[in-house]
Amino acid sequence: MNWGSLSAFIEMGGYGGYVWGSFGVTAVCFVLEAAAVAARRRSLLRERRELD
Amino acid sequence: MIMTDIRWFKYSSPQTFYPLAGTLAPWFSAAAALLAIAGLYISFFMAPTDFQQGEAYRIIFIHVPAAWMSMFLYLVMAVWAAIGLAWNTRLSSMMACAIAPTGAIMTFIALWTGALWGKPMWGAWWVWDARLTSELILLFLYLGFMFLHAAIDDPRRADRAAAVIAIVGAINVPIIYFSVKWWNTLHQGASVSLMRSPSMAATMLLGMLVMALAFWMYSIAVILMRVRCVIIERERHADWIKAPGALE
Amino acid sequence: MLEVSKLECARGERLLFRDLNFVLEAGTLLEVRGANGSGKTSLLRMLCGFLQPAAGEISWRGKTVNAGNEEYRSELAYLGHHNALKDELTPLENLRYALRLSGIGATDTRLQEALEWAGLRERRHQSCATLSQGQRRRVSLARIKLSPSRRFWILDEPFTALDVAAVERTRDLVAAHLAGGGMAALTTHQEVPIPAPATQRVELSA
Amino acid sequence: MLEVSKLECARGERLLFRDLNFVLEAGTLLEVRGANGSGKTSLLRMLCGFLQPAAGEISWRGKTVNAGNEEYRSELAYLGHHNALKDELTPLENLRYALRLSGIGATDTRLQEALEWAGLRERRHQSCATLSQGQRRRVSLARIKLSPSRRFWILDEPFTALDVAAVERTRDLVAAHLAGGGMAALTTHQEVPIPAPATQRVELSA
Amino acid sequence: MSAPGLLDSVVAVVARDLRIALRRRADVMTSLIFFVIVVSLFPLGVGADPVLLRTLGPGVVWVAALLACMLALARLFANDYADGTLEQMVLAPQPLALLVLAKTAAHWLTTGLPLVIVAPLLGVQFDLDADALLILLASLLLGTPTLSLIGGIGAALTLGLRGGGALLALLVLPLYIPVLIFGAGAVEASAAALGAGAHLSLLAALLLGSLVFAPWATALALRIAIE
Amino acid sequence: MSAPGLLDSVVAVVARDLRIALRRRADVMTSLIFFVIVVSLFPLGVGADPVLLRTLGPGVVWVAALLACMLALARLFANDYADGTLEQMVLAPQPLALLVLAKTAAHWLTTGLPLVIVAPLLGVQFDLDADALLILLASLLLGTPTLSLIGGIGAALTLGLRGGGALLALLVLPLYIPVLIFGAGAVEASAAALGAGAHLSLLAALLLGSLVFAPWATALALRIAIE
Ligand code: HEM
Ligand SMILES: Nc1ncnc2c1ncn2[C@@H]1O[C@H](COP(=O)(O)OP(=O)(O)OP(=O)(O)O)[C@@H](O)[C@H]1O
Ligand SMILES: Nc1ncnc2c1ncn2[C@@H]1O[C@H](COP(=O)(O)OP(=O)(O)OP(=O)(O)O)[C@@H](O)[C@H]1O
Ligand SMILES: [Mg+2]
Ligand SMILES: [Mg+2]
Repeated sequence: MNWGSLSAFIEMGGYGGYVWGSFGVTAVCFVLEAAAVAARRRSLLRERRELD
Repeated sequence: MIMTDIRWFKYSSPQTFYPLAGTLAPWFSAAAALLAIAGLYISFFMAPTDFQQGEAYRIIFIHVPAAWMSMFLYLVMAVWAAIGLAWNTRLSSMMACAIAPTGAIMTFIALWTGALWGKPMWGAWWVWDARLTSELILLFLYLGFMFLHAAIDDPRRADRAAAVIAIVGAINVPIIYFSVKWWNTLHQGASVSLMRSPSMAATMLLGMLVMALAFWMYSIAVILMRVRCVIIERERHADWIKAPGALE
Repeated sequence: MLEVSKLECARGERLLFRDLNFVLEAGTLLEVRGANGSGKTSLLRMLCGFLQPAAGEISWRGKTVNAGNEEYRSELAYLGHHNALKDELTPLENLRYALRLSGIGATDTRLQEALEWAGLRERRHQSCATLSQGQRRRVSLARIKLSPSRRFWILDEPFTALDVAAVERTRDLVAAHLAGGGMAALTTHQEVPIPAPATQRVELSA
Repeated sequence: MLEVSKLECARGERLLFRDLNFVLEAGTLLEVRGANGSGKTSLLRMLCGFLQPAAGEISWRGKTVNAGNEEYRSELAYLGHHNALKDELTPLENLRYALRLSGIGATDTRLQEALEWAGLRERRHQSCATLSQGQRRRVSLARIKLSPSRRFWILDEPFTALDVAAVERTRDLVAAHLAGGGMAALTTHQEVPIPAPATQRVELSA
Repeated sequence: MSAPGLLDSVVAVVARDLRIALRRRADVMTSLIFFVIVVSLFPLGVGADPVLLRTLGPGVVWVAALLACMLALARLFANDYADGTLEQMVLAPQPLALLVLAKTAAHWLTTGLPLVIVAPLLGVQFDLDADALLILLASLLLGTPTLSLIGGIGAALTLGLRGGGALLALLVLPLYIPVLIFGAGAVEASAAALGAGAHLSLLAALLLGSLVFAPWATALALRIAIE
Repeated sequence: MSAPGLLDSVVAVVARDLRIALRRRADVMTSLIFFVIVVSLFPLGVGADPVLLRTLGPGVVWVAALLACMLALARLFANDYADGTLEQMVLAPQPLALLVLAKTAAHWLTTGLPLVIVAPLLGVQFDLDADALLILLASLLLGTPTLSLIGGIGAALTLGLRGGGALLALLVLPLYIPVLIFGAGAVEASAAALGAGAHLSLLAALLLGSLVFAPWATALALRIAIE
């Protein structure tokens, strides 16, 4: 265990902005990408239902 | 994807691949989630602090997998596109189409995390070194593929045109890499070297590998999901897709 | 000579025609008819090899028509919606280069004759950009006239923009080609009966 | 209403016509005839004000036709060799923007009706780039159809690329406009007799 | 023509052009990416020395913005000319200069504005500091509309000339030079702690001048082009 | 098809394109003048410090040459495509890749070669010495044909796409980077007394590679474009 406290974990030894900026943006990218694909699928299915 | 018997042909039709992708995607998603949790645990709680870089080096656990994926996905995309061009197989072109956005995102992540790493390490968000420059150009190649595809209305024609640029790009990536490397070393020495103690190398490598696997699984899952969308869009008027329940 | 079997054409998501079959022999005129948007141009472009059939086959002397079939291309003359003229060049130069490009030799006298036929003798040194719609079409037709060695003529709406006299001359040109054992595929919306040893009609209805 | 006097047209170094005089009143059809290159398109473009006459004058309600004459332009509808369609937009959008641009109001229902008239109801959401030659011409004609408030229609070869049914519909459209007191100037090489309260013919011979 | 009809026509022109741009989103993006690529080419051409690059930064970004604007100009009227919509625009009862202004506005929104927005990101690649980035942003915001307006004249003049692209460059680039000088100058002045105010107000003056003058000249050129 | 017929077709293509270029001399000139203006703009953007300019010289000349080549690319097939001559070329019994090579050659003669010829003049503006100028000339002579060849692929792929100019840039510029690096690198290496031999032979290798590969890819792209 590397971290004494939550704040130490968040601070990352002074590099918090960089580390969380990286991990955060990566997570956001993945979530957005997955959401975009899901939305695309939903709209296709909706279009399909309207066709029927 | 290596299947030597006739089933290979069977799954190369969108109609049979569609349900297969639907079955596989959840498994890959679950694997991605599990591996990501494990990888994050290793990255933050097992790997010790680097004595030179402090905590900033933890960026490596996403930077390197993203960089690997970005290059590997380009290659896979180019191969699918080439197969589509040569044998006129619909599914392979659809695969290429589905891979491109994920590849571009991986490239973006590699660039972004690299920049966030570079600021504390080198004091600059960006330097013009071989690896960085060729990664940037890789992003342009991905965008070129996607925009060319988007600019052509007829999907079959778009597939074939985009395949040409994917192949040409694939040939050029190594050329670009070596040219930039050579160019750079003529000006200045390599400014990056990650110092690390041998004891931490093992955990670090493990963390990187687990995270890389997680990225792999994620990519496969999202690509399978996307290719399902592409199949629906392209095969909209095919009989099989109009059948009730075909889209499940 | 030209065999078309089970031809199917899809543009975008629309099926234009399917299961089209015909055979063209020497002296046959193929008249493609149909309303606007029924796929006439698409069919002719398939015959040229520009467009991939969605299904079915086109073969010439038993060999499939595709990018590799250079023999077929050397027996083909095509007039499309576009006139294939360079605005910067004069009618004379345009004809000369077009024929050399497709490997048809023609002396300057023959070029002049063809332009005379097209009623453009006076304009042969004027740049094509300044010609009227109909005059431009005539230059293109002069190119076709100079390609009698090409067995198979593919003409997409050859009569557009032509005045009455020019339409008649063009009709006679095609008739003569057919009488000499040539073949032609042609679309038009105008009623211009072309005498031919044999005529085959394809009606497209989208 | 439209008075043309002593009109002279020169393109390059060639004099196409000179001393052309005519007057158009409500209900009159102007039929411009002539061989290819005789100057029909040039005459119509002069009537639009695009081209400066080499000599002579064109006036509308007593005022000279030129760049400053906005009143004239607000009574004009023009169909040229080009269809004035944006490839990226659908027929419906093209019509909508074209009419708003020229200040003609039209409800969506009226737009739909016009497309129905053009036989393009099914294609109203397909981008214009994918339409056939004749279909594109029809969209343009639908725009003219929606401009009955424009007194003077200038139509350069409206029938090109149209199939027989569409030619008839277009003829009826022009006839109705004339019967309603409109005016039209028209060129064509096809023999399409248009019933009109009064017809004026201009024969050009270069 | 009544005032509402006039406004409606202008709105219709802007709306149509924006919709076309939206439909060809790749178009808008590509002009942006061209900008990014050209900026990135320079370090590859001149070497990667960070100190050198810092001095070059503003100049390179401005030159690239200028080239990107110029490239996009070809699209301003060329398509309208080729497909005949330009003739319809000239025939519209509204004053042509006003419609031209509407088209130029739409053009700037789809090509100039995106450049302005990404420029700071590129400035970072050249290691510019926050102040310099801000001035860069301001100078581009004032300068790029001028580029679109002036460029319109050149675009109209070269209509219908085959290979007009290069001719366009020739006509337009000399007119762009003042914008370039004041634009890049503003950033350099602020870097040298001289204050960019004077440069920026000159840019604003250029913008005002071209707003008044350019649409009128462009309209004239368009009338000549369709003759 | 007999060999003489084949040669005649190739000659006809080259002769026709040269004649068109001759008739539109302004075109050829403008791509050249674009080159000159961009190179001259640069000092305006970055300031006139002579030492700085000397280091920048080769890079700027090369970047400008690359942009000029790229701008001219749009002309390579676009007109042929629009007026239907391209279809006739595809229909010709000769191998399409060969005709493409002929067109590319004509294009280089009318756009690349003039650049190469004036480049030394511009180098002088940047105070390059005689040796460096010579290497600059050699590198451009070896590099610009590669630009035309590779560019042809992009030009063919973007045919008929609205707003193709920027898309073309996006596709082609990344592929140009090795040429730029070796080209500018050659001059810099010779300035640093390192010898430009290696760079020049790499440029030659790129040229050979693209001579073999590019016409074939371009022909493929053209067939796709006219579909
Ligand atoms: C925007 C900036 C950056 C980009 C685009 C970038 C790109 C890349 C790429 C493409 C790779 C994979 C190369 C390979 O596997 O051979 C990579 C790996 C790596 N990068 Fe970065 N990088 C950036 C910044 C940084 C920084 C600032 C550091 C550290 C100070 C760094 C450290 C590493 C390390 C340690 C590897 C793994 C090397 C290996 O496994 O061989 N990177 N990066
Ligand atoms: N710059 C020029 N120099 C010489 N002649 C020119 C020039 N521009 C146009 N012409 C001539 O002017 C005439 C153009 O006429 P126009 O386009 O009005 O013909 P048209 O009657 O509409 O013909 P069509 O029936 O073919 O459409 C042509 O004969 C053309 O050769
Ligand atoms: N991408 C596409 N998506 C949908 N439909 C398309 C697409 N491309 C072409 N089409 C349709 O295909 C048909 C094209 O047919 P083609 O141009 O061959 O018609 P044609 O018979 O030559 O008509 P015309 O008499 O008007 O010249 C049109 O109906 C058009 O709407
Ligand atoms: Mg047709
Ligand atoms: Mg005419």
